[in-house]
Amino acid sequence: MMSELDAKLKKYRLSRDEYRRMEELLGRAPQGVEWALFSALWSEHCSYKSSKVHLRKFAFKSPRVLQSMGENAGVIDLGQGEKVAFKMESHNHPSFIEPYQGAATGVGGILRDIFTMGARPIALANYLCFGEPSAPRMSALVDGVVAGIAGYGNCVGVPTITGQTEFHSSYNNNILVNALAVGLFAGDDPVVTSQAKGSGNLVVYVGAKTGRDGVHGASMASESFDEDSESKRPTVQIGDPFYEKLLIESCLEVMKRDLVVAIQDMGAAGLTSSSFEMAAKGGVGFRIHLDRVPLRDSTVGPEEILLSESQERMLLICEPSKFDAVKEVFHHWGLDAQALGEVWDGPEIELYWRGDLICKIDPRLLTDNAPVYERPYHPWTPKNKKAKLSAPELNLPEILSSIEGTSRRWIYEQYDQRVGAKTVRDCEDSVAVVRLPSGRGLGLVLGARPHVMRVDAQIGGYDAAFYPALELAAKGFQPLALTDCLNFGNPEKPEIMSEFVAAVEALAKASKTLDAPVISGNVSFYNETMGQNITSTPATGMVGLRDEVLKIPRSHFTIAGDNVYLLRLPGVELLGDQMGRSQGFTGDLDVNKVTQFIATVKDLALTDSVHATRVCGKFGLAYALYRMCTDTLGVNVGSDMDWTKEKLYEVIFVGTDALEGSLQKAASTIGAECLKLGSVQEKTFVLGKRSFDLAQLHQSYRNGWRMHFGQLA
Amino acid sequence: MKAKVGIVRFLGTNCDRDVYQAVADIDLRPEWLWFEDQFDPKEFSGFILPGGFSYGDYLRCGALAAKAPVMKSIHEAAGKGYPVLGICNGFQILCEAGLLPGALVRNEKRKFIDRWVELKPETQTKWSSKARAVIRLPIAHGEGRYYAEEADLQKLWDGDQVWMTYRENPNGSLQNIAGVTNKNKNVCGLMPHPERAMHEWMGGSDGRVIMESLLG
Amino acid sequence: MKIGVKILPKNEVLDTQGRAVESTLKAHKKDVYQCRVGKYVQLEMGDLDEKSALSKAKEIAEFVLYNPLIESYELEVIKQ
Amino acid sequence: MKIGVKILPKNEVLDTQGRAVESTLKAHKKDVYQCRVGKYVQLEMGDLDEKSALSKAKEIAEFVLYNPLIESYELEVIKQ
Ligand SMILES: Nc1ncnc2c1ncn2[C@@H]1O[C@H](COP(=O)(O)OP(=O)(O)O)[C@@H](O)[C@H]1O
Ligand SMILES: [Mg+2]
Repeated sequence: MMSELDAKLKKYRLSRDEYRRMEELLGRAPQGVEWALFSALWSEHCSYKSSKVHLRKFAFKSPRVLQSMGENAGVIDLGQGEKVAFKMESHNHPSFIEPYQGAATGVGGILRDIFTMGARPIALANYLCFGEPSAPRMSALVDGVVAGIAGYGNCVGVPTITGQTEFHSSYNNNILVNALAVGLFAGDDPVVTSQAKGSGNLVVYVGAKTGRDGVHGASMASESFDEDSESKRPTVQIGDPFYEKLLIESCLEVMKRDLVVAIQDMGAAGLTSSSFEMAAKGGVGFRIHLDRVPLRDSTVGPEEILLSESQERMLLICEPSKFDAVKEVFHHWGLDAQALGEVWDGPEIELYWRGDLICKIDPRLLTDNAPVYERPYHPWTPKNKKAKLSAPELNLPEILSSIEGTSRRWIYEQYDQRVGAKTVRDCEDSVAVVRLPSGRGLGLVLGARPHVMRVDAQIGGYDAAFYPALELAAKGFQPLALTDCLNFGNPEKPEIMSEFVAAVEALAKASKTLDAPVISGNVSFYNETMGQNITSTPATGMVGLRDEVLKIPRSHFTIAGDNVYLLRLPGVELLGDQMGRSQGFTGDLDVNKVTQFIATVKDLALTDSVHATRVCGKFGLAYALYRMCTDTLGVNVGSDMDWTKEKLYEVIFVGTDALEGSLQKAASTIGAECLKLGSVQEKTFVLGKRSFDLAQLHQSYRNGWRMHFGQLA
Repeated sequence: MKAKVGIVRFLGTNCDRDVYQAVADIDLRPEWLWFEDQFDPKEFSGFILPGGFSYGDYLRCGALAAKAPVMKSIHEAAGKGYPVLGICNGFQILCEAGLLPGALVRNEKRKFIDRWVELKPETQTKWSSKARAVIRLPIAHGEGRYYAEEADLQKLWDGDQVWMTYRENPNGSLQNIAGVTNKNKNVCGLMPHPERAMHEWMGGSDGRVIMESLLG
Repeated sequence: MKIGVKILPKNEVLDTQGRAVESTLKAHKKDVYQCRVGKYVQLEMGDLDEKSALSKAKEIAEFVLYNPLIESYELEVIKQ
Repeated sequence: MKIGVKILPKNEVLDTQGRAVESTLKAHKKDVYQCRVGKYVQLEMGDLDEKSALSKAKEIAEFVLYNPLIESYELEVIKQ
């Protein structure tokens, strides 16, 4: 008897405590499809049960925020009648199993989160962490993931304008694929939510037919990989970007014409999560006839219908009088709309199968009453803080051809970066920019640097907000808001949970001092394979705003003879473990000082005398200077410097003589250092006493990828 | 009254809005043409088939779109000498529909390529009355490698039907061909995207050379 | 009645995929003389006899499935 | 000896291309019950007997030609 229960709990990935809670809430034992419902909605993936108590720390009020956590995506007001929605989401496990489809459906999913709000998707970005190039399957994973992102994004017609790609052995058996999408509301486009309302309104299914795809996907994503993950594989979900394009156009049209009351995509846990969340948010009930769900395969049963993660499907609520108009819009775009049932006062959801009521349950039991865990953790104590760091030898060609340092062109050349005709700065630049209808620029940068996270999870958490904010500031953008995708290992292990809490609290504090709220996000736990956890990776995406787009400083040298300056904030010095170096940091990070530094950099970047800027990052100053070189222009730096350590934070400014005065003045006001490094010169790369052949450096940087991934290039 | 320019939308076309905007930017009147409809060419001064994955590029790029009802009217307009331009996927559709010679097949390196390229206009057409010696435009395609049988290629050159060539071949196109035209030079196909190069902030404005040819 | 349509690129200039497979196979010492990569389309025609199924499939293939400039095709009857 | 490898998306897996081709055929009144679109690979194996050619083709198919998560394949001997 007991073992039968245990078998059931195992199948549905629920714990004994959770079972007791189910019994308590229901006042009886769960039965029939209820098991599947609890399994899906109480999974870590859907319920955020291990992270919820900490995610609350992100909350603070900002008048700019129109929608925040809890909706499909956050929305901020940009003024002048413009609003943007954005969000980032992980698709790590599916991408490891089937890299092309896993990455492609990750892009499809995040786009649906955006247009379901009523925003037209205008940009995509992706944050990728791979293992060492020599690790098993790695080159096929890289190839498949990039092709999948390209295949979906290019076809659906949303440009991929920036990204970040990291490599480290901790991702050898658990890669990260995080996709971010930005959507624009122009003019009087309404912001539509997923809150169901109105007894008698119809519950309508639109988009692709349902198959067995990804059944139990949500609870799978909430589990560590082990050796028999292989045999638990559900049917692989296939993404169809062509279908998604039709969905985008038709959904935006019904929202714009005010034909729908609420709408939500069927993401993880498919019809279950969309219907239960929509009903719970609206405090209403639904009557749903599962046999009315359009099927790809007539043998799919009610439980599978509830859990299927077939792609490109949406659920919407509309008034009966508008249903014909809704159907007509979808039909115009080659799609079908099918009424599944209706809204009633509830509060229960009633599920019918061929006329029989098979389940009647209050949706809030599954959503609002999901378990919440305070997983054990320790207060943060730095492990890698040193009294002094010794600078490693500068071996620039080696750095440039290393997998960490080499060019990412092979990746982003496969992405359409310009469809939509709004792209001002593309993947080549450190800040991507799209032009808004008002003529202003919207900047987008990804953050979180795994090598900093490995040094210290707290500094890494601060950095996940400060680094992208500084990159935006260096191009004259005001940082506005953040989204995040918190990729961590097994939260049941206190050392992982401690890193999680440290990073989240640091990120929350940085976001608060920057006045750039976290408005949406996603948590991906259990990135653990056979006992090995990934580097804790709180990926972020940050948007910023600028008044015009013609004078944005370049990221490379533009004119021979320009002066090259360094603006540096004293504080933390850091060495990452890239290329086998030992890691550590010195100093303390003063959140207020960094915020002030960022504000100052932004003001400076707006002055006409600035031609180019770059934030120094991985590998320190020498690498950053190299990255500013073009085929013809390099730099001559007069004296020897600390070339290899990273400083949090420093920015290279390039411009005319007039720049020097303003830099000096700003530096002394905020207690920063301003150094004149040298000047831009043709075909030169001189760092103090060393002189490099620029053409050879370019070769190292450009051929590095092929060295590591010969068969791909 | 401004002249109307017909912009053809198939299911899945994704550069439609960009071309619409580009036409509006040069102060002409863009008008949608839906793939299921037919139209009277007399009301228009020209037609554009935008780029971007009609029918997901499934089966063969442009193959499914080439069969759509709207193509009957495009055939008619082409026959009557109206300017017809196919950009990227639009070029593929015109080839599949038999309005332009040749075919566009998978890039030599089998990957999608997004990059700015330099083009050399080889002849004047209805779509390049003001063309310069070299123009810079972005490409974004996975199947943009121009192919025709050798004898047909020779005929193209002899008949002055090679419209644009790449200065540096990005995709393995035979004889660097980036765009071709029909015998009458009113129907043109081009792999690069002029609508993505209409303003300095886009990184260049050479696309105007092509769009503005509609102004006569 | 099911009909299979086998479509192959006409000449080797066009078959970049085939060439790529060839060189992967070579790198792994699984050489073949030649590899050509094309498309396979399976049409489920319902209750037709073999002859009408083939003729309808031919019509469909020539209507849209292959491009005579760059491809050739062959039909086959699929026995269950 | 030539071997053909016919690769199709598995039955339970969504076939995006097949779906689009099906609806185009329908729009042109050339309906079929179902259309699946996959790949066709022709391997020219040289001087092997049928049995060894098939077994080598099988090895190649499983090594690089098809993705077992989403596709199934079948071999055929091609008679000249
Ligand atoms: N996965 C990716 N997708 C798109 N662009 C990417 C991706 N990874 C890296 N890039 C682009 O490559 C460029 C170089 O990346 P990186 O080495 O991180 O330098 P940077 O310091 O400029 O960000 C960046 O401009 C980034 O936008
Ligand atoms: Mg970066």
